[in-house]
Amino acid sequence: MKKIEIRFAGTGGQGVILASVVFAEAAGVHEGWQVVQTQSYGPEARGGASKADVIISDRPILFPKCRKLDFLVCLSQPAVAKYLSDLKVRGMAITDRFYVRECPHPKTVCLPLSETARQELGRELFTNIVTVGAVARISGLITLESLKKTVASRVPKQFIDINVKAIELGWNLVEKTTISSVPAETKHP
Amino acid sequence: MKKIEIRFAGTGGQGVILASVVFAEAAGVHEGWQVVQTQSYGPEARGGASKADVIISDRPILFPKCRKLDFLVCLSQPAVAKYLSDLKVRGMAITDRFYVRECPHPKTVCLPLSETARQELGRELFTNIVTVGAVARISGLITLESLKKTVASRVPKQFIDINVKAIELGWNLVEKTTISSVPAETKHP
Amino acid sequence: MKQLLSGNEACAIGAIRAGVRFFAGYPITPSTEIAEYLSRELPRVGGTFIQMEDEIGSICCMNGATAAGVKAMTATSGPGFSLMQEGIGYSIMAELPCIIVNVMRGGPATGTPTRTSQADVMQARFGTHGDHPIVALCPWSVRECFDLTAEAVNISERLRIPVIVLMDEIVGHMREVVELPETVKIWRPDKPKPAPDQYYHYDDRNNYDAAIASFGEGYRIHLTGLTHRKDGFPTDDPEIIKWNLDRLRNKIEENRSWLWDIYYEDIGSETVIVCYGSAARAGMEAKRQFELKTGRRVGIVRLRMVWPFPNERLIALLRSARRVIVPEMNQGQLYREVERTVSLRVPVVSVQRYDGEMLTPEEIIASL
Amino acid sequence: MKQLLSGNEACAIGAIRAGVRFFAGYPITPSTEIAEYLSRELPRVGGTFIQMEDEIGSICCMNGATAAGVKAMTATSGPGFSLMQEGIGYSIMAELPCIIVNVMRGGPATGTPTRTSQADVMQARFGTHGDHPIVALCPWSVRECFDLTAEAVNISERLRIPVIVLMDEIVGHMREVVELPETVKIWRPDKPKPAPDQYYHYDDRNNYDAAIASFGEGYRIHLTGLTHRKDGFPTDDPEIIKWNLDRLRNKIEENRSWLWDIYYEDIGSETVIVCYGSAARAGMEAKRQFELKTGRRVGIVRLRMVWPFPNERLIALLRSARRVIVPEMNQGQLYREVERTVSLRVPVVSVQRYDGEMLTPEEIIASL
Amino acid sequence: MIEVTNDQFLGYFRLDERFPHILCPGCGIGTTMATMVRAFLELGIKQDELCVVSGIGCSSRVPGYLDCDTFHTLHGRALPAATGVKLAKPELKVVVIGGDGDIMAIGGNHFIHAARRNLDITVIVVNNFTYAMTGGQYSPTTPTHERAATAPFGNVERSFDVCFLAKAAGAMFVARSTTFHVAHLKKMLELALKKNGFSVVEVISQCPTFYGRYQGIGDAVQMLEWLRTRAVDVSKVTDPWHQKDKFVIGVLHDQQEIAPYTQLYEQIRAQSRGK
Amino acid sequence: MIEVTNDQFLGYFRLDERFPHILCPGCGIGTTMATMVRAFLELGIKQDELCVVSGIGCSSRVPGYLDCDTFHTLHGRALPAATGVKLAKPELKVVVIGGDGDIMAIGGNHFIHAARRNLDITVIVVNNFTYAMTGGQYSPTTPTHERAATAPFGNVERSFDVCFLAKAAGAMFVARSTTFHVAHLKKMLELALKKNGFSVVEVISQCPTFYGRYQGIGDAVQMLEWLRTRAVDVSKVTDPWHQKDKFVIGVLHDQQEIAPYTQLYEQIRAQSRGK
Amino acid sequence: MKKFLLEEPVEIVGPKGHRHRLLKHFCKGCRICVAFCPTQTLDLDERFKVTVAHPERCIGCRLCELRCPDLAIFVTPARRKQE
Amino acid sequence: MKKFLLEEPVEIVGPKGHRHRLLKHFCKGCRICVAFCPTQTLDLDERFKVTVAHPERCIGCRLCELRCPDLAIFVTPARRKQE
Ligand SMILES: Cc1ncc(C[n+]2csc(CCOP(=O)(O)OP(=O)(O)O)c2C)c(N)n1
Ligand SMILES: Cc1ncc(C[n+]2csc(CCOP(=O)(O)OP(=O)(O)O)c2C)c(N)n1
Ligand code: SF4
Ligand code: SF4
Ligand code: SF4
Ligand code: SF4
Ligand code: SF4
Ligand code: SF4
Ligand SMILES: [Mg+2]
Ligand SMILES: [Mg+2]
Repeated sequence: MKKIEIRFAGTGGQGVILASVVFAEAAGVHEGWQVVQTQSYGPEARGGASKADVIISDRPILFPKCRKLDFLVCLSQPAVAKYLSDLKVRGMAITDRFYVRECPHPKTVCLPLSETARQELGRELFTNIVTVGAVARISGLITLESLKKTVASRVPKQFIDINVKAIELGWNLVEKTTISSVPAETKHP
Repeated sequence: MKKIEIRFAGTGGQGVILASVVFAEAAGVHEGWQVVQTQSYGPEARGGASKADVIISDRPILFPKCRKLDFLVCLSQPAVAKYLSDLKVRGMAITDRFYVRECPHPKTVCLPLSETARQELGRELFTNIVTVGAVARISGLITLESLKKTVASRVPKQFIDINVKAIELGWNLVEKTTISSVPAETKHP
Repeated sequence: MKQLLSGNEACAIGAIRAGVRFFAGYPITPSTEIAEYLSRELPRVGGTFIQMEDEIGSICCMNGATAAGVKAMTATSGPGFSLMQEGIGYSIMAELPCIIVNVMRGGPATGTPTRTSQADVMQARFGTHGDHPIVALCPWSVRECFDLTAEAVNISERLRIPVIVLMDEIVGHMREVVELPETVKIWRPDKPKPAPDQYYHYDDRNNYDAAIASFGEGYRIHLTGLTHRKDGFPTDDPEIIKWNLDRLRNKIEENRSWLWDIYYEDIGSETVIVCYGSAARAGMEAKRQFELKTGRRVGIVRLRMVWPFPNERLIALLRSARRVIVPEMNQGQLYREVERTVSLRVPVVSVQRYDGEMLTPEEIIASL
Repeated sequence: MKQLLSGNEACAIGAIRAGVRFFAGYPITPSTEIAEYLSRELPRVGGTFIQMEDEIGSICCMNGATAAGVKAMTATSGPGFSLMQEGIGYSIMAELPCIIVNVMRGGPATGTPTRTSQADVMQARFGTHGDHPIVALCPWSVRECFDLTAEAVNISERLRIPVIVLMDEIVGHMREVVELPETVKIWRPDKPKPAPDQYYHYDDRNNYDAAIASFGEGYRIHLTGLTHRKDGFPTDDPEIIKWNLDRLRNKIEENRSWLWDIYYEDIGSETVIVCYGSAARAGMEAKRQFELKTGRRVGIVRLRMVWPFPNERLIALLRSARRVIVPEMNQGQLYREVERTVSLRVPVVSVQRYDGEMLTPEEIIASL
Repeated sequence: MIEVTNDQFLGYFRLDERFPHILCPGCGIGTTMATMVRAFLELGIKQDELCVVSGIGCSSRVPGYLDCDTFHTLHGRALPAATGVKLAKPELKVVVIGGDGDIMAIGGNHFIHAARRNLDITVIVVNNFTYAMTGGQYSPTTPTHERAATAPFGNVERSFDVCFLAKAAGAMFVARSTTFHVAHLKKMLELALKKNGFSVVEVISQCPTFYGRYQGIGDAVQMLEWLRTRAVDVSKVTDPWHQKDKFVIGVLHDQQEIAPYTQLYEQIRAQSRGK
Repeated sequence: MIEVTNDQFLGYFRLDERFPHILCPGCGIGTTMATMVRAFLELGIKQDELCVVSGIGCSSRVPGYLDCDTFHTLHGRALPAATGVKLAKPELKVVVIGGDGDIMAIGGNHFIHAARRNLDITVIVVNNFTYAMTGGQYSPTTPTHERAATAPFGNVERSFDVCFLAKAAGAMFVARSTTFHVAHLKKMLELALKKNGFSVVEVISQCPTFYGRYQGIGDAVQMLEWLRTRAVDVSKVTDPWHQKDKFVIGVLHDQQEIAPYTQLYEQIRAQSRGK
Repeated sequence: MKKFLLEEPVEIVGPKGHRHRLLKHFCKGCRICVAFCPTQTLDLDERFKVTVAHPERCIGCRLCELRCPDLAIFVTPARRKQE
Repeated sequence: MKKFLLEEPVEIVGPKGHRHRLLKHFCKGCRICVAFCPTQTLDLDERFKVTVAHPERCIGCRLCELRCPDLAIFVTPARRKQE
């Protein structure tokens, strides 16, 4: 049985829930995986911690919450503190270079996610979509094509191009070398 | 064990509840009987059927509703129709001469209660108090003194005189002969 | 002084004697006389009566007065009680001691406003959302309306909890001659409250039987309906949420034994009637008549407190019973609890009446 | 078409497919997405979405639309559900078929708005005053949110009763990939309704499975929340009151067997887990893990319908069980019912979690 | 032999067994009900095209006497219920009738929000200054200092001006009349019923049983006398809103019609399909 | 070294661990809260003589940050709760703060009734034209045609004029300001707090996260710009009530003080004992 | 239409042709019609039900009908009939 | 009074004597103070926190302080101190 648990974590307003939805939809609808996406957020619209979990499997998923993460994506420093303990020893942390100063985990990939959004797309708003592109490539679970299709079906027409661009930017942020550090479990279910 | 069940019945607005309260208070507070007073009325403030029960006993009263009436006081024709079946065969019906055209019960005392109120006191409003006076005397359970005391404690100062008058009028409506028709049960508990 | 009083009046008097100085309510049959009485008597003792725009306003206004340190109450009937459910949840969560009188009438919906019923018994326990503690008392006579309302005030203060007084149309409107004591025992905490800088509004030591700060005393307390920490501020921390809900649960769990308030007689008998409120009057009369007629004794267990349900106590009391009869003016509500509690050992029979009339002794005798 | 949908979205879609054309609601976490979805989709199918000033307005507005013959629904969470209780009683009394979705969150009071809970299960049964019938369904997956909402619509129409869909934050917000059928079975009465002059709105033959008149069809019907006669007009007559309440009771009594909706597996096992809603996902996972680890089978009984409680059926299903585990995200609410039903024969264990987090398989395994 | 008009008029009621109605002798609600039916007939509103909605109270008993679709809802909830009916079947004429308690106390919020939404219905507020059904407690329209069952020392609260509040909340048409001024009342009701939008008529009505008694005004006849002397026509005052001890009667607010709620929502439907 | 005023100012907040607060970047509620505290300090309202009451919503989160008695009640129920507090302890200064949803939607009835009763409290309505806490649905103050989470095709409803409604319901003092006009806002709050009776200040506030986004106005800075250009002082208009697309700011209604509720009730107490 | 009259109404036609129709069983004797009849045409009978004491006085203004809260009195003015 | 500052505030005194006190950990970088400072005195730093970019420009009007939604910036104008 193959089962991958991925958490997108950050601060309310960073759009981690949307990131997880796009990820799950691409994996589930376009790649044919079994997926469950869940989320948890504070009472606050913005400002509090926010996390969204995706489980991807080749069998029906019963328990929908992540327990032992294969991937932990952190877009804020507090998220690292809060969730690192949920990451498998051999799991991988993916962090934002700007917002996350440190991540005491052996397999950590630190990427300029928000910076890319800001610099290349002019608005930090797209950080989450850039992130999806990067994580998708790292995980090796989703093709670029599926991702683009998903994004195109999720956003209003006038925003399709920029979102697809964001996906590509994220995708391209990830070096070939990074991919090799995908946790073992992912490869050998 | 002595136990007398009395029902005051009429139309909403005729004040049968107040009649029963005055009766019960006189019997319970001033004469030392055990009493329970209950009532039942329709959703309507006025117009619907309205009844109030008083149980008088020399022992604690558990079940508070009348089951087999010793006295049924009817101030309206529908009340007769509705409640006559609850009257003991040897119980007594006391009816208002004006509002009750017929009462098919052997022991029926028909009194000009509302007429007395209207004619002697100028307002039909006092029918209920006149009634209390009459019923008290018929029942033989309460003295005129107790009744007067009760009424005086229940109504605003400026209305004491007229209410006491009403009591007396009711009391005097009852002929000595009427008293002899008190149901047997009352006398021999 | 001997007086002829209705249950509603006696309830209002009991409240005042037990220290209630605030009433917020909205008229509804058959509870209105409580409001009417208090509108006259509360200002006389320096208290406050306010008629709010509805029952939701009433319970929230009462909660406000309670938060400001005044013993407060409201009274209503079914429809209003339904409307108050969210506010009752707030009283529970913020731990505001207060009294909610529900003079039950026929339901559901507008139902039969002027007729009697005991059909809000389960609602009293489970009417508001979320897990929560509830205490509900059930008087059967005018005198008990006085006694149990006063008792309710004390329990609410001790447990920092809303207490429900479940009356019904019969008990509320019935008049009996009573002699009420001028003073009643009023519970006061043993220890004074800590100074503001050492004070936590939801301290582990003040879940019950403690002195509590209220608004205007310099404690700068924060009340919220959110799950909160011991200082009263909201939290999402699962551990503290659990602590918060356990705390509420423990109000009952740790006090059930002294809370339970049961009157019983002849429980050694083969058949025992378990009853409460005005139906107990029929139950008691049934016992009397049956014994007179047959010479056989019938046991009676009358619950003066229906919630928390006295399970262990009931098991003990019904140990030697061969048959348990539960007469109620509803479709068998508390019967469920009795069944849950003792059906393992003894068969339980539900005697129901729900046509707005009072249950009669005969109906009970028929199943004795 | 495969889609990634949340439970809330699937619920809304299920409603529309089953013929719901009216939604009146007031936003509240975690149910708001149902309203948001329907605000977009209902006008497209000629339906109506209205955001009312509060939940009381919402349920009463929904009742109005239902009375006018449109299939209608509302959605809310704990606090709003508490506020709706009086209105639910009206739906019951006037026999208005409608759907009330409660996406449960942490309570009591404002509680923990963004966390999950199953603590409104008892409230769903007893939240409104008076004796009353209730049907409540409990989906465990996105697909079931769709299916059971559609089912709820049909049941409500057949029984002329409000049906409650008890979801929770997990099920409502969780997204899964589903392929939803374009059409679902919609219940339609066999017989046409009698002509206006022969029509009684509460005829003995139309308590359920009947064609009912609504406003604007020339039947000149009268709806009231008062106890009423077969023509709908209020009455105080005890006999008719009883007839009225029996009628309501019979909606359930006479249909329980087809209503009950239970999924079960391996009930011959020694230990059986009785569960519902999202806790059943933990229950099922616990079963899987336990069996993998120990090789011993564990039975599972998953209640898709929690009310009416399937007592007789449960007794049958649990005949050979030696131990029953009831895992819930509350302080043991449905546990009470299971206990009441089967504790005579088999010990029942309550597994509880009420800190806003989802119950884990491990917690259940610990008591297997 | 019954003349046509009377026949039609009586045909609007459920005479078979619901009459005489349960209202007290001399209660103004009966007059209001009769006048309302006359207005329906005058405007040709057919029984099968009409739904009359109420909450709970003496005034709210009216629908139970009318032979058309009638909806006796919960206390205070006539307006949301009417909203549901109207939106579900916009072709129905929907009329709400209720008391000062039902519509202004517990139902106050629904009232102002329905006005804000410009729901195309007519609301008749029977203002008898008290909660009559429950025995004469003070209501949001009871004047300050007056006595009531829950105001034994006089009411400390101030009263709403129902009409002013209706206007402020957004009503299109607002008028006031009394049960003494029956012809005037009928005219006001007709104007309100004709308005395409949220219209309100406040009917000052006598409750001899409670309000009359608590205020010492007297019986129905004396109360009508009191209504007569207190009423002043809107044409005779400069400011219709702030009159003490007077009832300003007439059309107090009448604004140009705009598309009402159901019409706007129909546009939304069209728009939603266009997307 | 911290200067005295700042010290006092910060001392009014629960700074220990409750800050930074949970409101979004650039949210006007923070500005409203700070300005309110400045008004308290200006008027010498002591922390131990004050109770701030709210319901549920982003705006209703304010009490949780203040170091005084604070009462975070149920959604819509701040006013009845405040009524209870004020009547139980009339010596406390009671201030209610809440959003357009909390006070005008679910809490609308309590609002008009508290105004009618002339309860001596101050109500601050933070109007951001939306239910922000739940994600940007339309509220009773959202203008017609605007988009919201539950109005994907534009809002069909009309909006309340909060101030007009407050006046119609009986408020003694009614003013409006915005979070851009901070000095003005502070003055309005001070005037309201000084009024002995029911006083209302409507604060037009930016919610960049939802309202700003749904309306395409932009971020906090752009929203403040929008507030600046839309506001017009009451002195510059003839009719302060019916301005479209403008926020008329200033004192819109200020009537001569009469004895407020608590004072009148004290008289009732005296009278009741006299009997 | 459902049958709607349980008791026969009392019909009185005055000398001027104004026809009164009284549904006495509906009348609650409130006196409103009596008190406000401009011509003192009406009165209550010994059972407190409305009665046309002076048919000759009636001017057919119908105010009694319009004000009656109980649908107990109807007047068909003479001129109407002639139309 | 409870302790109320977790992090040391940043204090900057400009040449005209107007003293800025920044509670950077409260600042959410909303730019309100920056955009509406009449003299363009303020800016955000690389971590999007307020900073006094041009202390010399400040005229001590305190508008930044009054408008800040997060209690993150305080200004003590020079003249005030001299009083
Ligand atoms: C929720 C609820 N609360 C209270 C009541 C009791 N109640 C019935 S009618 C009424 C007031 C009626 O006043 P109003 O609307 O003015 O009608 P009136 O009887 O004066 O015509 C009240 C408080 C109720 N039925 N339901
Ligand atoms: C009874 C109830 N219904 C609904 C909600 C959900 N809810 C919380 S806040 C809110 C609206 C908040 O709007 P507003 O008062 O304008 O505050 P804002 O967030 O805009 O400042 C809603 C609908 C609730 N908590 N309780
Ligand atoms: S109580 Fe008053 S309002 Fe009600 S029916 Fe009687 S007179 Fe009319
Ligand atoms: S959602 Fe809007 S109102 Fe709420 S904190 Fe954010 S900006 Fe402020
Ligand atoms: S007004 Fe009507 S009810 Fe009153 S006395 Fe005249 S006919 Fe009878
Ligand atoms: S029609 Fe006019 S004049 Fe004739 S009885 Fe009636 S009120 Fe009097
Ligand atoms: S206004 Fe306040 S929060 Fe916003 S950038 Fe300036 S200092 Fe920071
Ligand atoms: S005090 Fe005035 S000039 Fe100085 S930085 Fe602040 S806003 Fe700019
Ligand atoms: Mg009224
Ligand atoms: Mg808002």
